Amino acid sequence: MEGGFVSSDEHPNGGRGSPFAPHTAAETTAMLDAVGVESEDHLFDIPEEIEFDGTFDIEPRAERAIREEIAAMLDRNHDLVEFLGRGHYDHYVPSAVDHLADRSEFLTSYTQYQPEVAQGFLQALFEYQSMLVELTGLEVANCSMYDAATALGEAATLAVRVRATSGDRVLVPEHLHDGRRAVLDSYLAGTDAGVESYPMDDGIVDRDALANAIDEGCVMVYAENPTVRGTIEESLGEIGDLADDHDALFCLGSDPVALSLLEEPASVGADVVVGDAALGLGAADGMGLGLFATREAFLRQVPGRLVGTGEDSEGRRAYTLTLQTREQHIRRERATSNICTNQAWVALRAAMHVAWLGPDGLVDLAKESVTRASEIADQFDAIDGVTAPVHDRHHFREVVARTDREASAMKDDLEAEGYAIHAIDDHLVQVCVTETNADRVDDLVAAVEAVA
Amino acid sequence: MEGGFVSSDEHPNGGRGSPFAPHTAAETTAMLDAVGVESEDHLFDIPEEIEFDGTFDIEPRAERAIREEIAAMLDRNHDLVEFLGRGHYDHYVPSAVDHLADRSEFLTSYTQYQPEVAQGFLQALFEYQSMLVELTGLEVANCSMYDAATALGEAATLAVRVRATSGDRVLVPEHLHDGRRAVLDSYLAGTDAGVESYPMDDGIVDRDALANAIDEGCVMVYAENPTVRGTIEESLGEIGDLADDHDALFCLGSDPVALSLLEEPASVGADVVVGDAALGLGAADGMGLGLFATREAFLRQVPGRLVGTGEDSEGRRAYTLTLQTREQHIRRERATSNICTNQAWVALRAAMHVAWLGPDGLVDLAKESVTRASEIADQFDAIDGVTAPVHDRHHFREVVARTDREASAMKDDLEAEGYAIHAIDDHLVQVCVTETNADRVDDLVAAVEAVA
Amino acid sequence: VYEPLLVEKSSRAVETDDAPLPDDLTRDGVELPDPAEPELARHYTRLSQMNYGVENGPFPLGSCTMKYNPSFTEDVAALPEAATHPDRSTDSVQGNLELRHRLADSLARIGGMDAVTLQPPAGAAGEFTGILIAKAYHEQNGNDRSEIIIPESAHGTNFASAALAGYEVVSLPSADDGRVDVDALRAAVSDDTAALMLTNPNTLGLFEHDIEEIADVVHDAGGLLYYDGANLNALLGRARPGDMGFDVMHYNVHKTFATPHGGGGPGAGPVGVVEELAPYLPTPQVREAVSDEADDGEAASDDGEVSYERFAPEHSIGKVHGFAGNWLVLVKTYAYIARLGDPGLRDTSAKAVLNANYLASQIDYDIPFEPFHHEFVASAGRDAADVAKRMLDYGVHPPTTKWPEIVDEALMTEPTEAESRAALDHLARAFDRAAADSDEALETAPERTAARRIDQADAARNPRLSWHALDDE
Amino acid sequence: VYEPLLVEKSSRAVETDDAPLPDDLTRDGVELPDPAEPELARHYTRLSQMNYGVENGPFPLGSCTMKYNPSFTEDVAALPEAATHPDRSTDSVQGNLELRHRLADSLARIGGMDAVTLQPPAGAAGEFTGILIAKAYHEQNGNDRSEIIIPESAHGTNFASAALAGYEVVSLPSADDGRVDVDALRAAVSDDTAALMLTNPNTLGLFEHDIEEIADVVHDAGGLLYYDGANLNALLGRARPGDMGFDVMHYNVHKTFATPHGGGGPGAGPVGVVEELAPYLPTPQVREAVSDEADDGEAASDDGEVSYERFAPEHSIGKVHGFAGNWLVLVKTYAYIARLGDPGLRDTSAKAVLNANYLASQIDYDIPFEPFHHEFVASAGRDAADVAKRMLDYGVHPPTTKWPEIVDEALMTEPTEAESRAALDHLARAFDRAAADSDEALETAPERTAARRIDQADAARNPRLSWHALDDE
Repeated sequence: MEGGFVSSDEHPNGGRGSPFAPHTAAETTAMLDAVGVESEDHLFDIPEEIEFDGTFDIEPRAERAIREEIAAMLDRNHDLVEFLGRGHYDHYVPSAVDHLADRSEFLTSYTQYQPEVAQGFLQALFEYQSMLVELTGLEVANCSMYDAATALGEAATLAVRVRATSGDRVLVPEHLHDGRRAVLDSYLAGTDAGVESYPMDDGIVDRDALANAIDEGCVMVYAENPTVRGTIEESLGEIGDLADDHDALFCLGSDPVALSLLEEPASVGADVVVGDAALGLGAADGMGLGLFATREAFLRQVPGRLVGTGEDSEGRRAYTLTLQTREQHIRRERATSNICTNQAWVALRAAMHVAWLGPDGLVDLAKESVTRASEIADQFDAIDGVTAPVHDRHHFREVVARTDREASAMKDDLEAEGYAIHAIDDHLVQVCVTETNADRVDDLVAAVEAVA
Repeated sequence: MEGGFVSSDEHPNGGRGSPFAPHTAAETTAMLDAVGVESEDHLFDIPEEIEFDGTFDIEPRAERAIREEIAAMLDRNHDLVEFLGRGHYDHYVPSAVDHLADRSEFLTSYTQYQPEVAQGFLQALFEYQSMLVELTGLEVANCSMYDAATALGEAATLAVRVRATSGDRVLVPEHLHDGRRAVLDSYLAGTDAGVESYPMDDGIVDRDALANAIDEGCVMVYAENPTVRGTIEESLGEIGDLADDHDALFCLGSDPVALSLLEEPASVGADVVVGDAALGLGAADGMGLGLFATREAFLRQVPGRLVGTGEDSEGRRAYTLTLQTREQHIRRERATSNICTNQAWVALRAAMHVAWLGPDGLVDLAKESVTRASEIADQFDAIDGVTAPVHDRHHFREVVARTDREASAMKDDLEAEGYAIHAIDDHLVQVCVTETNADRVDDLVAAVEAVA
Repeated sequence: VYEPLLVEKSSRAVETDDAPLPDDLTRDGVELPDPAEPELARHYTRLSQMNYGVENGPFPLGSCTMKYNPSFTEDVAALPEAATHPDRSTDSVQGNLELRHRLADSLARIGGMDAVTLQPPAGAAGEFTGILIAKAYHEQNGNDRSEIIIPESAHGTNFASAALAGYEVVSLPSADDGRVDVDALRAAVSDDTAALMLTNPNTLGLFEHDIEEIADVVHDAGGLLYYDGANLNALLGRARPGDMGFDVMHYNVHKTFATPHGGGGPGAGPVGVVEELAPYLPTPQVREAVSDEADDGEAASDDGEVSYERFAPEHSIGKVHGFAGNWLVLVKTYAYIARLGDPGLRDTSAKAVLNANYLASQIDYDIPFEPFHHEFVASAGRDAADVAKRMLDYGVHPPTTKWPEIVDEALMTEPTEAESRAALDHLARAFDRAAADSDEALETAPERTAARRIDQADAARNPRLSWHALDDE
Repeated sequence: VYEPLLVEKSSRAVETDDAPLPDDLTRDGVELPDPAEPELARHYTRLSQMNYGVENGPFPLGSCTMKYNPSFTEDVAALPEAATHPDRSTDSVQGNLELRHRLADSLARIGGMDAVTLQPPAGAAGEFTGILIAKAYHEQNGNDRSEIIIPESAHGTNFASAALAGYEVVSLPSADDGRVDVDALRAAVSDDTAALMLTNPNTLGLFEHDIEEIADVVHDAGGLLYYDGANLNALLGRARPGDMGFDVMHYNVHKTFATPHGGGGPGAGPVGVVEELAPYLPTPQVREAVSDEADDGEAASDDGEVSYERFAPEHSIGKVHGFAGNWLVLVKTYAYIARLGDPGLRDTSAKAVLNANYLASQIDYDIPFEPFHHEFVASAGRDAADVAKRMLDYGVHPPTTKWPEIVDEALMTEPTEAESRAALDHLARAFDRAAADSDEALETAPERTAARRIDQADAARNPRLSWHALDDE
């Protein structure tokens, strides 16, 4: 212990400049002495001309003040009940997921380059991969991409690589989320391949049109189940066959909840499955978790991290990042992807959430996603001036309705009443129901009745 | 892995009755087989006549529903800015305290009867004790009582024990929180001692009156610094001398923030220090943390848990509960107290909070408590119809004001404006300012101006 | 594993001479640890790594009911709306009062009681409260009674609480079957008997099947029957103290209702009473308010919600806590009970009892008393404390040791419903491995823990209770 | 320490035949782990115990900036008001947009840039974004350029990102002093040069003091200068990429701004650009909205608050994330920057550089390149991976190993500002003890970790990537 009292004003915050740098003034002096310089400034080797001597005009604030500031800022968001989906879904996050994932050993750890002190996270990611293997029926799942859109982009570049000599087109459905389409374009910007849409038939893939569109120049056919409009595809096997017949990869977009109930991708010939795996996260302004699974045949073309099992020197099962020669830090410009930082912690949360639900809970959630979509369609259809569902298909979690009024005006009116829905065309709205807003559906329906 | 699919409706929740009992139906069956009974019911040895075959009418709800239910219930609380103190103080709890104390190794552990696997909590409690030893100047602090009131009760029973042959009265100040007085009465209900008040002189102890009241029948004199009205005592040393002269214990009430700045209890002759140590907790509807420190002379009369250092079999410093022969689980009816479950986790939080503040932060908080009380008194005094402070004393954190209007009516009017204050007499109000409401003082003052 | 004391890592002495107060009202200064937040975080993270909690493995401490603590109950207790001051007006904290009222109502149903106070901050505080209620009741009825009867196998707090309330304790030996000796009880009761305090199932896990007769004996002597709720987990939904004849009881919400033990607290010890004793409960109580507007006398606010009010019971004993008890713990209790509901509560006792019986069937120890419910007391056959220390090496927390004394070298074992079969098998292996270990292995255990065996006798002989005491060495 | 797989603890196969869908649209069933919550909690608690995070001790991974992650930033990101859907109307998420706008503004100031996009979800995504911007810029200006120049010591992502964007990579060898060889650069640039990607300080911790000349060379050739922000922590408040001549840069908020690494992510890689490149940023961007009502053209809503709107930049490259990036990470970034402010940011670089220099002064290793800033690359003199494994036994996380290759058996060491002197001394002892250990001790290390040395080559030869693969064995 240091002796003698000092005035508390003499060294506010113990002489610290940053609350997160532990150095007291005395320690700093001692360390500078050890290094042999007079001040920290002498340690910087920056030419004078480019030294920064201005200010950012950023006032430091106390922790409590920042919490209030951000809370006040976010309070400017209107308190709306959201019936929004289209690729970003709000499922209830169990408290256990929050508490366990927040353990600092997980939250503040790094990519597992030293597996001997990262067995916990590696095992959790291995379990995440395994869950996706079970859900997709494919042999390989990586341990995360950024989101569904970038996973789709990675699938397309994989397709271009493995089909490099034979094509230049990626076929995507007419009904596709704008963001996914735009990101796909970005990921193909460095290749010779382009993206083309094929038509839908009442909300699902128009097989005939797809058959017309596909040819040997096609490297990948993408379809979704459920689609961005919530419809459930009815001919996945045929789409898979069509792709296979033309030596194109069949990439299917889905998510873990849907995968637990709908047709297994492997059984309909999917070569790659992508999508949003973000269970355990809730609504997060678009932050997600990219699911990426594929056939073993493409193992060495997989983008991103893979965790595998091995043995330690005592012969016990151990986990490690594997097949790293695919990755940027080793293969550099010949890597399968540029991805480095990924969404590992979100994958951890997703795995926790799936485990918390268990198979019953997950499948029940999927079944409810079907019944809820069907029920809200019925309720909407009973409203004067509204017809639902627009597509005479089975639906998952969300559904499109036709409105006599202009859709965007109705959306605005509903927003004034406290509800957020999608307006996706002049007279089309879309609504999504999960366990987080199911108890407000009747309120929404009443509000729609009032504004329809 | 179990083979074959079962319908997800067949065993909802995996056949579990409680979500927190892990047994699947199959496991339950296997375990019953191992025990050799047909069903759990057969394991109960309850006479038929008193078997319960009714229902509690408590519906099980899902986690998410309960969170909504409780949030909705608590939303019935009005959103008031509280300027309330009088023994329960709202200090800002740093986020690090929440996150670290919530680690399940701390939160879900038991009293440290197996010290070899409880070194962490024991060390934290040892550090808590040490902080109180530093702040009180006394040699011994226990590792928690329930709250300030029960700590005061325990101090009185200690006084009765150590002065058993010589007296039957405990003297307490006229200005004393009702709850503390009532609990003191309860704790003395099993003894021959009673409680008497001595008068105050303009908010602090009336030394002459106390000198008159005290005699050899007095086992303990209690005073507070600051008092329940926020005044700072000016003659603690004399009170200590008075008590000492009459062979009575001097018990001082305070709290860690005040202790960091005001006179050190040991130096004014305090034999016991009690009070509310609940840093790290915030406003909690009266939940607190009882501080209890005393002189080494009374070590074997201390109520509650004590952590000490010792050595393990390898000679390393180790921590353990100690002097347990004082306690109920060993000494039974001759124990120094009946306390078993205490407030250990709150003590952990308080220690974390003190460490987070550091000596500068703690002393600064104390200094601000003086200036804030002084400032709000000045602002109140400037209001027509309000005089403050009522007591011409230095104040700590809170202050009493006189109102021309009836105090309770003014309090009600302020509540309608969104502010909570104390009305402590017909024309006396009391307000308390900490870092959590300091930025709303001007608003309060404006509101008071409007209703005064 | 070793972590220096905070004060050994960084410490600063700060003067107070620039305080806005006269010098004679302030101290000179204080010296305290001064870690930056990164150091603070590592300090407590490391300490946590040297601590065993329910999420680390089995924790079969008899009578302690170390069950799983669901984290969502922490979330509701952390709601900012719950952070209110106790002196708030009744109108402005209707949410708190509603929760309190509903919780008290649920507890009353579960215990078969007519009224409940939530004020006692722990089980022992509940005992003290209950005994003060009995005392006030007798005094109100002009009975000056001086004795409390307690079975010798009861929890130590029973004795201490009775003594704190000023009673003489009459200790009642157990019958050969480990239960209350009714004849001995008959001999013990008298006009001086204020109450009998009883745990049921008792600390051996045995149900006192003569409970109705016991109640008659005590009641006939004019005494009251106090139920120690420490073992209530065994009976949830299957038998209620109120139906057995108990007049007053406490609930240990940190046992039965899964609020976390927090390394020794906070808990809460609500007390339930029969109607006759309700006027003696601590103040304030919460009740539904009779609306001025409603003709039918029903409590309802303008928006149709019931409103609540605080009141002082007619013959209230006063207070046992400065404010209104451990509020945040009560919020967690409410959430837990809501999660389980009737079926979950009933499954809890079923699985708690099944787990104890299954575990007992899997270990090779003598268990002299049966049929037990949620806990059993095995005899270690050798030093129970040594066996317990050795179990630490096998990755589990050991049972409560050397108590109750009716069993030689007792290992009082309560696995709770939260253990899976696999966890119980793991625990059973730890029991049996320790039993098979040599005396030397036992005496030198534990060897795989953060600290090796600690000499507690020496620590007590030379108490060093603060870092200042270490400094002086 | 060993924890079975979830699926080994409990697993259930569930049919879907009662689904509200035709059979041909559903699968037969799924088999997944089925733990109850107590088991789940123990599983992940045990896994966490087998994992090393920043709160467990020093974590001096070079170029990774493993600094302390303040927990209050988690709290603000967890505010329920932050949990919005990305398709919400502009009017209804003014709070989100304000935070985004303010954060972008702060980042622009810190980097000396004119406009910032928050969309890239990671550093590599930022690189890709930046290169796409460069590409779009050149195309818009009619320049068909095919090459990106990258120093050979650069991060691997630079190469991969350039390739993903369709560029050929020209690798630039280092000069003898470890910095860019300006003559070699002069020789490398041409009409085909789209950009030079550069880290400064570079991966050896050396400041590229010829940066202005380097910028001139690239600019004169018509190329752009890209700044890899991985090492920005070294320069906070002391030098800004924009002032050095960089045209486009990314920020690694999970490095420089302390958002937690999360075992590999999520991070965020905002990209800053000079004014000329602002029209190429991804869509949407956020800007202050010009109020219809305000005469002065200033953005203000009715209540005097500025309002914000989304817009698509004129020549936007489109999107690099399906929505608007890793929002919750951005909230944490905002909170961290607000906590530090100007003085904290400047102290951060001071202490980061001091710590690296102090640590280097305390260890007995050859450090060929100086003067370094926030990180140094020591030469292990023997197998750097072995030395690293041995350091694990001494309770610290080792540095990045065997890279950059310019140093023989490199130990790339970045302690960050968050380490105290005591922690650095601890780390230094681990360095020196490992250096003093025998070859055998190194080769068999680690011996005190949850797993012993893992044979990664074997794991890669026989990939088993799911529990299904283990089943098949």
